[in-house]
Parts: sequence; C-alpha cells; structure tokens
Amino acid sequence: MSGPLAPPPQPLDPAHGRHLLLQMLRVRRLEEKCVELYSAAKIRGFLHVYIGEEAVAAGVLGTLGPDDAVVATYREHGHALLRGVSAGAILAEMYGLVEGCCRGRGGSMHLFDAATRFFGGNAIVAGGLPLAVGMALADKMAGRNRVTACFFGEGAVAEGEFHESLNLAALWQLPVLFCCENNLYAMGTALGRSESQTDIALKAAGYEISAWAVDGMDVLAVEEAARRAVDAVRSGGGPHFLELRTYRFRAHSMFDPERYREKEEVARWLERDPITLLRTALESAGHLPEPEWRRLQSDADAEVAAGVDFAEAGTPEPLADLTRFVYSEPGSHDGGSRP
Amino acid sequence: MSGPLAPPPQPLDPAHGRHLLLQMLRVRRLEEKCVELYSAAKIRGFLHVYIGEEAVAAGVLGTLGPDDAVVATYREHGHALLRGVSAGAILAEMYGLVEGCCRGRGGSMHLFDAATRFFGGNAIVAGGLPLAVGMALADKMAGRNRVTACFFGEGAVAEGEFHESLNLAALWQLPVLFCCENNLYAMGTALGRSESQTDIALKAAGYEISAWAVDGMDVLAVEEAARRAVDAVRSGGGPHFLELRTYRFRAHSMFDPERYREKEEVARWLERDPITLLRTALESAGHLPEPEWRRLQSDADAEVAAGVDFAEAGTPEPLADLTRFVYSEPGSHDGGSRP
Amino acid sequence: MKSSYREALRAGIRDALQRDDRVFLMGEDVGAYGGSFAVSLGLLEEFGPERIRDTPLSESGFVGAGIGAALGGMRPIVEIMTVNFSLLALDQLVNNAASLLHMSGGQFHVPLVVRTTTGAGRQLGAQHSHSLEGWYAHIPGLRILAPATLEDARGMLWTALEDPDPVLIFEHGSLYNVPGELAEDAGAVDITSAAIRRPGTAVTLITYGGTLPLTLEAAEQLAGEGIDAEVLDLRSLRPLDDATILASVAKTHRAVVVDEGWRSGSISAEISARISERLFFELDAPVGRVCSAEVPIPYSKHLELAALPSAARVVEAAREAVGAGG
Amino acid sequence: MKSSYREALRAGIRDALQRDDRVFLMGEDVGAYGGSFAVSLGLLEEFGPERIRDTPLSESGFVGAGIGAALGGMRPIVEIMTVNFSLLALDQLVNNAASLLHMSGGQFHVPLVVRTTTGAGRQLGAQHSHSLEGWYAHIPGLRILAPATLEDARGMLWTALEDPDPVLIFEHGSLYNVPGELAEDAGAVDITSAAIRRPGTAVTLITYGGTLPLTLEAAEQLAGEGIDAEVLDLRSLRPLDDATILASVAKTHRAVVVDEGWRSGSISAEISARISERLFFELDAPVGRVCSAEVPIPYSKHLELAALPSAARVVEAAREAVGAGG
Ligand SMILES: Cc1ncc(C[n+]2csc(CCOP(=O)(O)OP(=O)(O)O)c2C)c(N)n1
Ligand SMILES: Cc1ncc(C[n+]2csc(CCOP(=O)(O)OP(=O)(O)O)c2C)c(N)n1
Ligand SMILES: [Mg+2]
Ligand SMILES: [Mg+2]
Repeated sequence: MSGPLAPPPQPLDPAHGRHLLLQMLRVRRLEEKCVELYSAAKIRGFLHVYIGEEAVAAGVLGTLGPDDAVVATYREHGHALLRGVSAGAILAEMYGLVEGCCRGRGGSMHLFDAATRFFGGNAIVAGGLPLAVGMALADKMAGRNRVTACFFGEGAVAEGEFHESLNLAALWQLPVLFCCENNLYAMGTALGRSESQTDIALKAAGYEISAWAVDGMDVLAVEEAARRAVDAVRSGGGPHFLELRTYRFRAHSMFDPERYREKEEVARWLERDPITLLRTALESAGHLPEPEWRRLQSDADAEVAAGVDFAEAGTPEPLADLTRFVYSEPGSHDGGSRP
Repeated sequence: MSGPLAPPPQPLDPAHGRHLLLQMLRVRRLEEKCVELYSAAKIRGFLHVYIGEEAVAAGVLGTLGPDDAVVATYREHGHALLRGVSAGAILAEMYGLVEGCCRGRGGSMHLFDAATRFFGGNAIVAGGLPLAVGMALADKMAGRNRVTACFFGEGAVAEGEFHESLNLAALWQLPVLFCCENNLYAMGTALGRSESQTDIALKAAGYEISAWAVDGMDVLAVEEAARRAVDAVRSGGGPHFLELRTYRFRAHSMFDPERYREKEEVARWLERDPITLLRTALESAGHLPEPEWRRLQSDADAEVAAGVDFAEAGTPEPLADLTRFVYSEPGSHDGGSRP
Repeated sequence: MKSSYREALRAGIRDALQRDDRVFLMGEDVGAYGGSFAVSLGLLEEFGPERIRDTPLSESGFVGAGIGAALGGMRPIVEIMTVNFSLLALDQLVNNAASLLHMSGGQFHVPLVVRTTTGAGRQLGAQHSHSLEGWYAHIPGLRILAPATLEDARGMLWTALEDPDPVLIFEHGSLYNVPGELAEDAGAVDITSAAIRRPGTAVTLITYGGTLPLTLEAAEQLAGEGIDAEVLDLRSLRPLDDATILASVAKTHRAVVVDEGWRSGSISAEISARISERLFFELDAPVGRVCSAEVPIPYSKHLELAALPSAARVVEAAREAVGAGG
Repeated sequence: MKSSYREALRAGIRDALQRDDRVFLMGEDVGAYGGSFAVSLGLLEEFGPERIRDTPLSESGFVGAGIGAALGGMRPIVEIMTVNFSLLALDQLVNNAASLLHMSGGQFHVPLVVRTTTGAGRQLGAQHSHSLEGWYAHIPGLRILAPATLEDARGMLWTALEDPDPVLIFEHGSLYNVPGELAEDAGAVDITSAAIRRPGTAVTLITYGGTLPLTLEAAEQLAGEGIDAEVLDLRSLRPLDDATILASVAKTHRAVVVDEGWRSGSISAEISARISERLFFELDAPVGRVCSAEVPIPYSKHLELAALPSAARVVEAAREAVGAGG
C-alpha cells in the first residue's frame, strides 16, 4: 500500500544538485519579496507563501515535460515560477496590472498561464482536483501521452471532491499525478483534528491508487519519487499519488496570528529547511564552494529584483475593459469548429 | 479491517425465527401491493421497492430501541414499516392524503415519522448521511445513550458526502451505525463500474471505522452482526459500518426497463430469496408447520389489506393549506426556549 | 418527420457525436441504463463506452471533470440527471466553469455543455421538483438555454457546442414525451434571440421551457375572450434578449411573465424589473407574474397542481393586466 | 460601550452559549485558529472544544451535521467561513434544511443557524467575492438575515436561535472592523421588519448589509444637493418586509435599490418588481438599481471598485429617479 518513505539514496550529481538548490532559492526569494511587498501594500488580497515547502514544487515540477499540465492551489507562486511563468508576470499579477499573467484579474490566488500549461491557481480547497481528472481524461481520450500534476494541501483530503476525484481517476485509469502537500495544518487545523485516518498515502491507496509517502523536505527524495511516479503514469500505469511531508514555516496567510502551534514546533521544523539541507549536503560533499553559493543567491535575487522592476513599470487595465473576459471574444478561441 | 462475512452460527430460536420471517413477509406484501397500486395509478411519482432486500431492514431494525433513530433513503417503505409506522399511514402517504405519515406532502420517497424517530426518506443519494452524523453528535453532546442507524445504497459510496460523513463520525467517535445496502447496482450502474475499490467494508475501514461485510440475504446473519454493532456503538465504541450484501429483485423504479443486467443473474439471486432461505431453514428444522406458514402469510396480507382500506378512506389536504409547513406554525415547536 | 422532444434531443446528441470526435456524453446512467429519461437510449451501442460514459454518483467530480476535459480540448456534454442534483456540483459550475476565463485574463476557455432535466409536475416531491434555471441565470460567465420546442431540442445543442463558453441546457421533464414534426434537415438553431410563438397585440405573455405549452393554451383561451395575446418564448435565460422582449411590450403595453420558479427572486422578477426600467412610461399595467407558490413542491397531486403555474392562472393574470389599463 | 461589528457578533455568540447549553458553534477554524475573521476569538478557551467545534474542510458534511444536530434537539450555530464555500453545502441547505419541515408534513423542525461572511471589496478575486444572499432568499423554508449595524450584529443571533426554522445570517466582510457604540444591555432584536436608517421624503434608497454605509453616505451627499433621501435597511431578505418598503415608497414615489449582487436575477430585481406591482400608479420614476457589474469580481483594486456599488453611483441613480418624475 503506502510505499517507501524515502527512495534508495542516489549518488548526488553536483550540477543537478546546484540546479535544484537554485530552484528552491528562486521560490524562497520570490516569496520573501511577496511578503515585503504585501507589507508595503503593493500586493493586496489574501497572500499565502510557500516558504519551507520549496522542495515539493522543485522536486516534482522538474520531472514534467512542456506538454504536461499543472493544477495548483492558492499557495502557488512557486509552482508558477518553476513551471516557467516569469517572476515579473507573477508579481505584476499581484500588483493587479495588465502585464500580470492574468492581466491583474486573478491576483495571488489565481495565477494562470496557457503557454506553460499552468492551470491555476484555485482558491476553493480541493476545487482543482476534478479539473485535473478531466484534463487527464481529455488526454487519455485523445491518445496523448501527457501527465497532469495536481497539487493540493492535506486539508483538501477531507473534502468530498477529493474522494470523488480519486475514485474517478482510479476507475478510469487516468494519467494524473496527485501531489498532496502535507504541511500538517489547514489554516489552524492540525491534521489529527481533521482526519480520522492521518496516513494520507494509505487513504489514497484505498482507492487502488499507487501511493507513496515522501520526505518533502528532501528535494532529492521528492524528485526521485516524482520521476518514478511520472514515468509510471506516462507509461499507462494510471493515477499515482505522492504524499509530500513538509511544513509551512510562515503563517497561513498575512492575517494569521498562528495561535494554533507552538514556536518550538516551528523551530524544530526550521532545522529541516529544505534549502539548508541540500546546501549542507552539497557543501559537505565539496560541491558548493562559497562563491558558487553566493552566485546562486545573487542569481535568485537578481531574478526577483528584475521581476519587481517589471511589475513596477506595469500598467493598470483600462476601466472600460471591466467586463471583458466574462465571455469569449470573437476569434479568441477555436470554438466548436470541426477538428 | 473488513471483518467476518458471516458471524458464527447461532442456534435458531423457533419463535424468533418466525418473528423475523413475518417481518420480511410484511415488507414483501406491502411492496407487492405498492407495485399493484402504482399500476392502478393510486400511487404516483417515483416508486422504489425493496423486494429481495427485506432481510436487511428486518435484521437491523429489530436490534434498535425506541429512542434510537433511523435515517433511510427513497427505498424506505420497509424501513418505515418495521420501525413501526403503520401500513395505513405509509399507503395513505403514497395516496397523497392527510392521513399519510406526512399528510401526503412527502410521497413514497419521503416517509417521516416523529413518533418512531424515523427521519426519512431522502431522495438525494447520500443526503441522509450528514444528517445521521449530526443526530449522533446531538446525542453524544447531550449524553444520551442512543444509536442512529443510517441506511444507504452502495451507489452513495461514490458521493463526496459519504466520505465527509464517515470521516466526521470517526473523528468525533459518534454513535452512528452505517448500513450500506449493497445490492450491486445504482440504477443501471454496476458497482464495478462505479468504484475503483469495490470492497465497501474495506473502504469504510479506511476511515478507522469497524466495518463488517455481511450476507444480506441471511436475516439471522444480519441480525447478529447488527446486534453486535449496535451494542458496540451504544457502549461508546464509536461508529460502526455494516456492508449488507443483497440484491434488488425488481427494477430500480417503475420506469426501469432493466437493460443493464442479465435475466440469468437475477434468477441466480432469486434462489437466495431471504424469505425462502429462512422459511426453508425453519421448515427443515421442523419449526414452521404449514398452517403456521399460512398464518404468517395471512397476517401479512391482512395488515396490508387493512392499510389499503385505511388509505382508500383518506382525505385530501384542503387546497387552502398549500403553503403550510414551509415555516413552523406558532406553538408547533419549542423554539429556542431555555431548557 | 414525426418525432418527439426526447427523440429530437437524442438526434442532436447523435449528430454532435458523429460530427466532432471531441464530443462525448458523460453522466449518471447515460449508457447501460439508456438514460434516466431515455434520452440517450441506444447511443452506448452506437458510440461505445468511451464516448457514452457512465459515471459514478459524483456530481461535483464528474462536472468538474467535464470542465477539465473542456480545458483539455474536448467538447464534453455532461448530463446532470436532474437540476436537483446539480446543487452538488454548483461550486464547480460557479467557481470554475463560470470564472476561469475571467480569472485567467482571457486565457482559458471552457467549452462545456451541461444538459439537465428541470421542473415539477410529476409528483416527485420537494427534492425532485426544483426549477432552478432562473438561479443559474444570475451567474456571469454562464449561458442558460431552455428549449421548449422540438426544433430547439434538436438544434440548441449544436450551437451550444460551438460556443467557447459554458452553456447549460435545461430540459423540462414534462416535455420529453411531447410529439411533433421535425424537418429532416433540422440542425443548429440560433441561441441568441427570443421567439414570438404567437403574435398578438393586447398583452405579451413571456415564458420559456416547460410553461410554454400552458401559456399557448392560455393565449388560445384569451383569444376566445377577444384578448389577443402575444406569446414570447425566451429560449435563452442568460443573456436575456432584451430587444425582443422590449419591442413586444412596447407594442402591447402590457406583460405577464410565466415561470415555474418560486416567485421571490425568480427570473420573472428580473424580467419585470427590466421592463419597468425601460418602458416605464409605456406600460399600461404593472407587469404580472405567474410563478410557483413559495413552498417546497408537495407530492400530492392536487397540491402540486395548485402550486404550479396553470393556463387558468395565466388567463387570470392577463385579464388583470388588460383590465388594469382600461 | 465601545464595540465593533466583530465584537458585537462575538458578544452575541458568547451570550447564546451562556444562555442555552444546547447551543454550540461549529465550523472551520472557529476554535484553535480563533475564527478566520477573528469573530470567535477566545471562545474556545471559554467554552472548550465540544462547544467551539473545529471541523475538517467538509462543508457539505458539517452543514448537514448541523441540520442533524438541530433535528436532534441542539441549537447549532454553523459557521461557513465564507459564502463562497457555501456552494459546497447548498444541497444540504436547500434539499434538507429548507425542505424537511414541509416534506414531513410539519413534523421535523430544523432550528439551525448558519453564519457566513459575504461580499467583495477586499481584492480577494472571483472565487472569494460572491454576494449570494439574494440567491438564498429565493428558497422557501429559509429565513435570510443581513445585519448591517452593531445592534443587529449583536442581537439577530439570539432571535434567530429562537426561531424553529433554519436561519442564515450573512455578515459582510467589510463590516467586521466597523467601530461603534453598543448599549450595555444590548440583546435580541426583532428580525421581521426593515428599519428606516435615515428618514427622508424625496426618494427611498433600499439596501442592506455591506452597502448600508455607502448608501447613508450617498444620502448625506444628496442632502447637500437638496435631495432628502430616506434610507431603508432591509435587515431580512427572506421574508421581505413589504409593508415598510411599500409605505416608504408610497410616501417618496421614487426608489433605488442598492445591492452588491450581480444585477441580473438579484434581490434588487425582486424588490423592484414588487414595488412596481403594488405601487404602479404611485411611482413617479422607474425603480433604480445599483448592483455589481456582471463580471466575476476582478482582483485589481480599480477594477474591483468599478465593479461594485459606490456612493457616487447611488447618488447618480437617486438624482435620475428624482429628475425623471420632474
Ligand atoms: C472549500 C473551501 N473551504 C475553506 C476555504 C478557506 N481556506 C483557505 S486555505 C484553507 C486551508 C487549506 O489547507 P491545506 O489544504 O492543508 O493547504 P495549505 O494551506 O496548508 O497549503 C482554508 C480552510 C477555502 N478556500 N475553500
Ligand atoms: C445526488 C443524486 N444523484 C442522482 C440521483 C438519482 N438516483 C436515484 S436512486 C439512484 C441510484 C442509487 O443507487 P444506490 O445508492 O445503490 O441505492 P439503490 O437504489 O440501489 O437502493 C440514482 C442515481 C439522486 N437521487 N441523487
Ligand atoms: Mg496544509
Ligand atoms: Mg444499489
């Protein structure tokens, strides 16, 4: 049923290790900047950052190809960035500007990008799961060899849509990779106060879906598990499920006073910071000389800074366009024309 | 996980055996009469009969006390009858008359009776499960030692509400007895085309709920399993789950041409008619002399005939009362008055 | 050729399946059972289980999957057995189907068609008798259709499938058996305009779907009394065809809206408000409304009939409208 | 005493918990988190986890459980974090809460109270900005309340809990921080009648909940222009207090309805239709409506503001109403 907690150790490829480290750093810096920009009132609405969970997106997304699809949640800046949406387009979106990846209509919780097949950005817990199932159904019916990766939190497991979606995917053997980001809390609700069965991978296995629990702080473990799962899905093995055990270092959103967990618990998890873990591993193997580490950091910083500049230079949508995109504009879609 | 398919054989008590046989016969006769009355256009709307499944209601309901509660589905005539609603009140309801257990406002799919704590009668598949959870929550919070028995078909297992309800009941350790009437079809959809995991008791066990699969054609087995489960629930053991393996001998409703199953399959199941099985067992043990069997039948016939007479003599609700019971009438409920 | 509303719907589905291999039908019991109202009868045999796809009882799941399949380039027709069960899928319809195009700044279209049965009148009781199409018409991003005739039953699906946005088609349960003639070459119909089903001059009776037959019946009766009623079939509930509605009422100066929804907050209220807003100085009488009584629909026949709109109530409302202005 | 809308709500909940041991509060993050909008902050510590009951993310499940608990003799207050998520529980609310009394022929009462946050204006985007209270007001069997003042925030819950039928209370998200005075002995308030929040003679501005402040602001501006507007706070959306609405409009002969729902099929349409039906010959101008633009609410601030009702738009509509009749 629920598989190996960690895959067998692999030799650490230095260049690849640094690549993954950079991916995580890019997300970390972007998120830190988001928090800063929120305090400066440049970003508004609800903002949920991914700090502490970077190994999950970094490990999984690298295993997907450009034709694959990604469905995520309201905590999706990192997924968007690593899927290929530029920091500038992401930040401009949160600034509410035309240059944003959704012209400023979506905001932090609703990043979308057709070019990279990034399907959001969904602010209804578990609301993305049925979509992912349907996209995979389309791929299967059309005979396309694609994978749809669907991210969601462990809080979503309690929703009826989780149940309906897993069953449909398993029943129809659809090419979905379910990625449950188990950070132990749904807002202030600890997993044990939300699920009678807290072993999520076991729950998933109950739908006859191959499900593995993975250390979500170890990006190499995540990547290895994701690679195997993606391969299995792509080769017709039906849906697969990864429970990625991670932790959210920051508050749920910018409004959360974090009354529901102890500082000590957070401190213990901070010791397993996925960036520190990989950095230390690379350093102790001699693969990350100090200048190299500084270069990675400055690359990430520069990318985010450029993104901020891009957003700062953006333009608001004209008020006259308010009611655009409620219905499709002529020529914007191929409609029902014969294939 | 999923427990014994059949409990250890018990010595067959003659009087009790005949009692159970009578219960099943009462339901069978009532349902046969319903079909007849439907053809005569005395009953309208959707009508779902329980013929073939009588052992389930007969086995379970006898194990409950008067303070316990029952929640059922649109296939609930038998449950209502065995819970103590009179055949007359049931039939008058289907005639749409004031003397019906819901004054004719509910119909076949919505039988309710406060006196016997029979909470319906729900025509939304899985719609009754959350209600049962809430009623059990009320009992637990009020410190009342009651059981809520909730009946539903195996089709309901695919609904999100099944998942949400089982989790809530298990998480909060509520006194619910879930009774899944697995008759292998949801309208025309066979279980295997609806669930990736067709072992329903196993599914339920995945919520950390004690779950047993039982031969739903063997009323003694059902009763024994129900008795143990009810005892466990009542003594604080949290929710229990029975998967009752049965079969619907008739069409889903009066409109179903039964295209989805083979006549041979139905014929094979008819050999396991729960009434015949028990009758044969009693006869071969010498507990059911022919006159006794005839008496049971005529008792059941007489009860149903009296019910029809009662319904035939009923009266329609005055048209002026159309909008009654949308909101409570003054004095009809204790409202929020202090306890 | 002889046909029925049900057969017209089936012909429309078959036609779509033949024409476009991205089209498939998905829902509860559409396949092996033959469709709960026999609309899809025989299609499983003709098109196979991939394209006539039976689903488990998971309304939110399979409606959401339909949205996903539409995003993935298919042209799904999702059947929700009845509008009553659509409440379980409402989040997907409102928060995803209706919102994705806008939230994505115009990037993600959802060419989904949902078909569902609506309405009361068959003694099915409160949980199986909802008329919620007016409710859905409140949601920007959705297009709401209500075929009342065989032509529309046959042709609206085609047009809906060519729409890049989500379209919900509400079929009234009392219409399935309605017989009629259908042209051999019946096909796509326009879905943007209301239709005058009976021209008249004295009062405009505005309706759609399941209440069209009784409204036409009322118009006949009124004609006998010398009241020449125009009957307008809305066809599309979102968007409403304001031009046709207003042109008719500008001519007759009187209107009655007939709709099976509960009166408060019904689509009739919207139509009444629009007419009053736009034709305030041209109306000779308040816009009348014939709706369902505000009660969960009762099972018993006489109470159910009393709760629903009837030709008699339409006649009465029309007389009142005509009498009012003198 | 000094208070705020949020504190007034909390005082109402605390009071109910103290007064009646059948009352409990259940919902997502009402306990350990302190309430997503901090309404229930501190109550877990005071009343313990049985009565301040955190639920999993299972809207249909726990709303249905609330209905069951009400059937079982409790007086549950179920918090649905926001109206947006209530779509997931709609089947339970419509098909069970609103229907059980009727379907059972008057036997089973559902004394359930649901509290939820509604409305836009905080840049939360399309999926978190719905105003669906008008939608719920379509359903017979439900009572719909919208407290706009501290007194109502404090007192409506009490009265709702004494109601033997399901009551939904919609709290507008923009009101929580509104400060104000509250009497020390504030308690239950009547929930059957609308309130005149500002008397006037020239035009009736009808609103409720989150749009009351901007409507009062508009009335002030209008007063500066010599237009004496009466401001009516509906308080209850189902049933509507026809008597108070009609009495006011009979006096002013002009009305504008202000409501954050999308215009088509909004509660404003119902109010407009009722006024036109009942006061047809007394109205001097068509009933105006100031609603939200028909677009999933956009994230960016300027677009969101443009989509929502504003004092300026109310002033404009009122001027038009007053100008129209001369
Ligand atoms: C259906 C629904 N219910 C409630 C909410 C409010 N809400 C937003 S995020 C959240 C917690 C979700 O937790 P989880 O799924 O574990 O994801 P995480 O935030 O931990 O990444 C809640 C309750 C929502 N957005 N949607
Ligand atoms: C939510 C919902 N979806 C669909 C239906 C239509 N429907 C009525 S009964 C039924 C089959 C249910 O099967 P099952 O739960 O196995 O119960 P059974 O009829 O076999 O007793 C269906 C699909 C419904 N009533 N409610
Ligand atoms: Mg979480
Ligand atoms: Mg079944």
